[in-house]
Amino acid sequence: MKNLNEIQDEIIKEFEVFGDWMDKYNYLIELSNDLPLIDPKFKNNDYIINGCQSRVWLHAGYDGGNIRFTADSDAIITKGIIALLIRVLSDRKPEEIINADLYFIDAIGLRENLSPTRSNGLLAMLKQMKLYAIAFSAKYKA
Amino acid sequence: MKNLNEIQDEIIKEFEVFGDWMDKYNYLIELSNDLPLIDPKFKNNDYIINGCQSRVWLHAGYDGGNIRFTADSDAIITKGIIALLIRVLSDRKPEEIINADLYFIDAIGLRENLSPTRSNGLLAMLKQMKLYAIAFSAKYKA
Amino acid sequence: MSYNVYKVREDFPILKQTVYGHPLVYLDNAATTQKPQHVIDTVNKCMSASNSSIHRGVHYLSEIITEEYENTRKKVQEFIHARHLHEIVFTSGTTSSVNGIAFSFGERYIGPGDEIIISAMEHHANIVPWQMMCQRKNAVLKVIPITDEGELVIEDIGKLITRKTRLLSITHISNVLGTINPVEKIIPIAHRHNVPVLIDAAQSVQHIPIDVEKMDCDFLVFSGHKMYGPTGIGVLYAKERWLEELPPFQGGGEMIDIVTFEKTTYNQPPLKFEAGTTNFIGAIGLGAAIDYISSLGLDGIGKHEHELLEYATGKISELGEIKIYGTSKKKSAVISFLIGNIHQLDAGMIMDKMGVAVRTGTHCAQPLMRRFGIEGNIRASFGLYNTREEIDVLCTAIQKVKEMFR
Amino acid sequence: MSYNVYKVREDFPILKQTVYGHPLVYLDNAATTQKPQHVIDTVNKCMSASNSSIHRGVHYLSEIITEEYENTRKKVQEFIHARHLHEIVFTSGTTSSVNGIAFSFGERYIGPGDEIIISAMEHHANIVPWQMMCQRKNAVLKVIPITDEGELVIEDIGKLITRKTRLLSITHISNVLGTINPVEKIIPIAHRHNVPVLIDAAQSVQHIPIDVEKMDCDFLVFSGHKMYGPTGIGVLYAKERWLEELPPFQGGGEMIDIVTFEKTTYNQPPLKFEAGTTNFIGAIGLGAAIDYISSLGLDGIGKHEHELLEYATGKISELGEIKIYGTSKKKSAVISFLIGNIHQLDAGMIMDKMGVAVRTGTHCAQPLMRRFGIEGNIRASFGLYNTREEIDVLCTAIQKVKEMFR
Ligand SMILES: Cc1ncc(COP(=O)(O)O)c(C=O)c1O
Ligand SMILES: Cc1ncc(COP(=O)(O)O)c(C=O)c1O
Repeated sequence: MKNLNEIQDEIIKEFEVFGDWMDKYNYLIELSNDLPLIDPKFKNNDYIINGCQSRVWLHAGYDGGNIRFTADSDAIITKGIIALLIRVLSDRKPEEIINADLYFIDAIGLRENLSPTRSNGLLAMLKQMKLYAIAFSAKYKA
Repeated sequence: MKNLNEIQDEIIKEFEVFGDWMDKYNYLIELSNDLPLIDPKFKNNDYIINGCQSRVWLHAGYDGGNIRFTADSDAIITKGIIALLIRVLSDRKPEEIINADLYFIDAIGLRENLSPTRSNGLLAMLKQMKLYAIAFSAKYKA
Repeated sequence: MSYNVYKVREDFPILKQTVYGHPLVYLDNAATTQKPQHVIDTVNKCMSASNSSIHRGVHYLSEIITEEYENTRKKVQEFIHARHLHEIVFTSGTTSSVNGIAFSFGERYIGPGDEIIISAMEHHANIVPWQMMCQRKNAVLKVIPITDEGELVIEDIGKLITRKTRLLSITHISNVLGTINPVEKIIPIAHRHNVPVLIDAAQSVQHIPIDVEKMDCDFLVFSGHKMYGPTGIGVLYAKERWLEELPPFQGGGEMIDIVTFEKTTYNQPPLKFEAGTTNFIGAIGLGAAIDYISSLGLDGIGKHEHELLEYATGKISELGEIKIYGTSKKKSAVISFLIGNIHQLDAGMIMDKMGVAVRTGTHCAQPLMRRFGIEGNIRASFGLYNTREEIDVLCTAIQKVKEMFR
Repeated sequence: MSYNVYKVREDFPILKQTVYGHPLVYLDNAATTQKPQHVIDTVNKCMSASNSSIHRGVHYLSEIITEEYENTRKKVQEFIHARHLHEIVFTSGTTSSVNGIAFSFGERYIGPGDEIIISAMEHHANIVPWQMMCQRKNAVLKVIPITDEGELVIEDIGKLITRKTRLLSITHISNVLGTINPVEKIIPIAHRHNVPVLIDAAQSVQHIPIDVEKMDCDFLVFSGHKMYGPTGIGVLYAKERWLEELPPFQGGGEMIDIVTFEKTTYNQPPLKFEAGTTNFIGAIGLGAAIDYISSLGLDGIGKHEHELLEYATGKISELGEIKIYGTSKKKSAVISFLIGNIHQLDAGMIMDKMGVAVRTGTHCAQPLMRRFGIEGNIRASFGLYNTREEIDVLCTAIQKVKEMFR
């Protein structure tokens, strides 16, 4: 399996072909279908991350040393971006997730979507992913 | 005795000779000595008009149909200006005082000293003078 | 002279901008408005030529700036037709004005069990300050319901008022629905029960002429930045007697008369309510905004905006699958809507990339959203510089959104 | 590089002015400071190119302006060396900051008989809000005395603190006396008794480097307009835990999480304390002022101002018949004085006509005036653009006053 940065580079490549924003967004809409959806039983307030503009649900499972993320959102472009984040961060060791430098977001022009001032819940979600990683790391190290 | 506007015109004439501000102020300082001083027994909180920058005491007497003002201030230029106001307004009938249009203030360049935003108490004093006039007018008409 | 919107646009430097290669179509005017060159120049001049502390100085600059500041107070007085100059208090915005009154009114008049009435269409700025005050005073917040069209149920107001009702606080125009509330009917109802009325004019003062004397409201509040003026400046109008009776909401310099450690006495209104160094540069900028609005004339502005509203409502409805929230007969130039079941954020992001600035979300009116059973929607709000062509671009953008999320 | 005040002056358009035919000598910097071109340009650009409502929009302009606003928060954080970004709250000024904390702290922690300690040299902004709160809560206001030199009697602080003391609020630098209070000694004394400390930095942040982490104060407040920035913007710094524990001081948009008519939950700090549309243009202008100050360097500024203070103190004293109020060893560039028994207003009016802008009166510190047994005095306060030549003009003006009122 490719490492975290290889995947990031792959995504950057994929986005390079897009001439304009609408193509990018069309692709994100497409990607939203690939999102490993959260089990409906977790789609509740315990797993919600509230942005003021869209809602995101995130679950983290631990399997053989790797963390597996599943998620959902009520907004489709948000979902597409989550799909990318999960493609990069899911099925990885806690340490990889904790240390990940997600440069692809900037590179593909989605930085604003993860700015602290955007209230779509994505930045909070990313923080939550790292927190899960820290938690699992602590739990299974100990 | 000259009427109110004749005195105003006289003051305007007097001030015309002054080439600069310092001459004007020197004259005001001189005039401060002419102020009909308030009887010390009235120089108390009942007769005070508080500006936040200087204090003014004002007394109004009624004598044969005319109002006579006496006053004092802790600031000398303020005192000089009061002397002018009293020269124009004192020893006059209430109606004259009530209806007085004090154009000389503008004409001699002291408008700012009577602006509502100047906190030297002069505007409040002028109001008080008119209020006295209204009060005496009501009292002796009735 | 007829209203020439293309000429008007030239007064606003920001409107010449392109966004992602598209001309900027700014339809977020209910959030904040753009500034005409006259306001920009006034603020600039203020900082370059007359800046100095107001009221307290005897020196030249202080004199000039104080005069400019107090002239602005006069402009505001004339603009809203207040009886007295000292009924105009400068604050830092609508939110501050409401909070100030909620505090002072609460301290002076509110006890356990007393009631405050607001409406179901209020902005958070006219909800939360009352909630905070009611919580502090063990008072009760009551809510006038609205119809599906987004109109206040006027008949219910009389029923909601009891002997415990102390104040009615409602918006003049809803920032989401555009509804122009019939304040001329509501205020007399309240007054008949001796209940004073606060009018949130944040969304009206830039669109329709206000006459507080005729309206007979007790308080009226609005923000500079929503009427083509600077940020950080707002107005609280209150009838003379209230400003005399109410305690100040903030303490500090300028609002005092005599300060000792034992006891402090306060200045006269309006200064009693203007603690500290006010935003005098912002206030003077607001004065320039009032001059600008007056030079165009609120009648002409209102007519132009109403035409935009009618044109936009027609065109958007024709696109199909559009649900508009707020269909009151008397409506200001705001359209809130949803496109099919497309999420408002998805729509907003696409429209943004086409240069169209609309607002998406709850518009600081969560209870209103809940009333309509939605999480949020899209809002296009028009100002004096918007054009029919911009509405055409808006419609093209909506069309594009529909295609992409079909 | 050495500090070139003549070059610095070129950055300030207002200083090129003449007043009554004389070059403007602006010595009222403790009241408000003039604005460098960089601040003017930034405000101008903000209104011409990026103005839009912050935080709430998903469109381009909203994105840009929000980033500029949040960058300013970062600049403030770095400027005062706060540990966390969210410890920086924007308010409309020092007065608002103190009032806000007085309210929230009062609501959360103060009950009958509790005590707040301030000092005898406070500005009304750090007196009246506490008086108002103490009155509401039946609490007690206690005052640290000062010496004839204008220094706090530090030994008394420990004695004033009791088990009922809840907060100590003092100024860093006196706006009248210039005294630089030894906060590094005072704060540990208070903390030893578990008493949190608020520092009024309105007169310090533009003159000396501030490090809130090192200083270990619990709250620190200041105004933009006194540090070469716009009016209507100020800062409240508070340690993280206080911002978490304290209730918000204003309600409205942006500061909320979920609003229902029954119950409202609040956003995280700092937004919890920034209700409504903030003065984001002012904030961004403040960011420019911080950049400007940093480009000159507070060390160089401080050194220059200290030289001015020494020069002025010497020259003015030499004139004879001068009484200076505030002769602390550690002093900022402020000189308050009286000329013989000449009334300060008389002196100020003459000096004004010679182009010299000084402040006369009580400087919003009436209790301090009373402490010295005077009705008011004359204050010359220096900023980063003042020169020795201007002090010479000041002295000539004082001389003239003496002649006229002899
Ligand atoms: C020491 C001190 N504290 C507080 C203030 C009040 O600041 P502002 O008027 O900007 O709110 C001032 C300025 O007047 C001051 O000098
Ligand atoms: C109806 C209404 N009231 C109050 C406000 C709050 O105004 P501000 O944020 O300027 O304080 C707004 C604007 O957001 C509004 O639309």
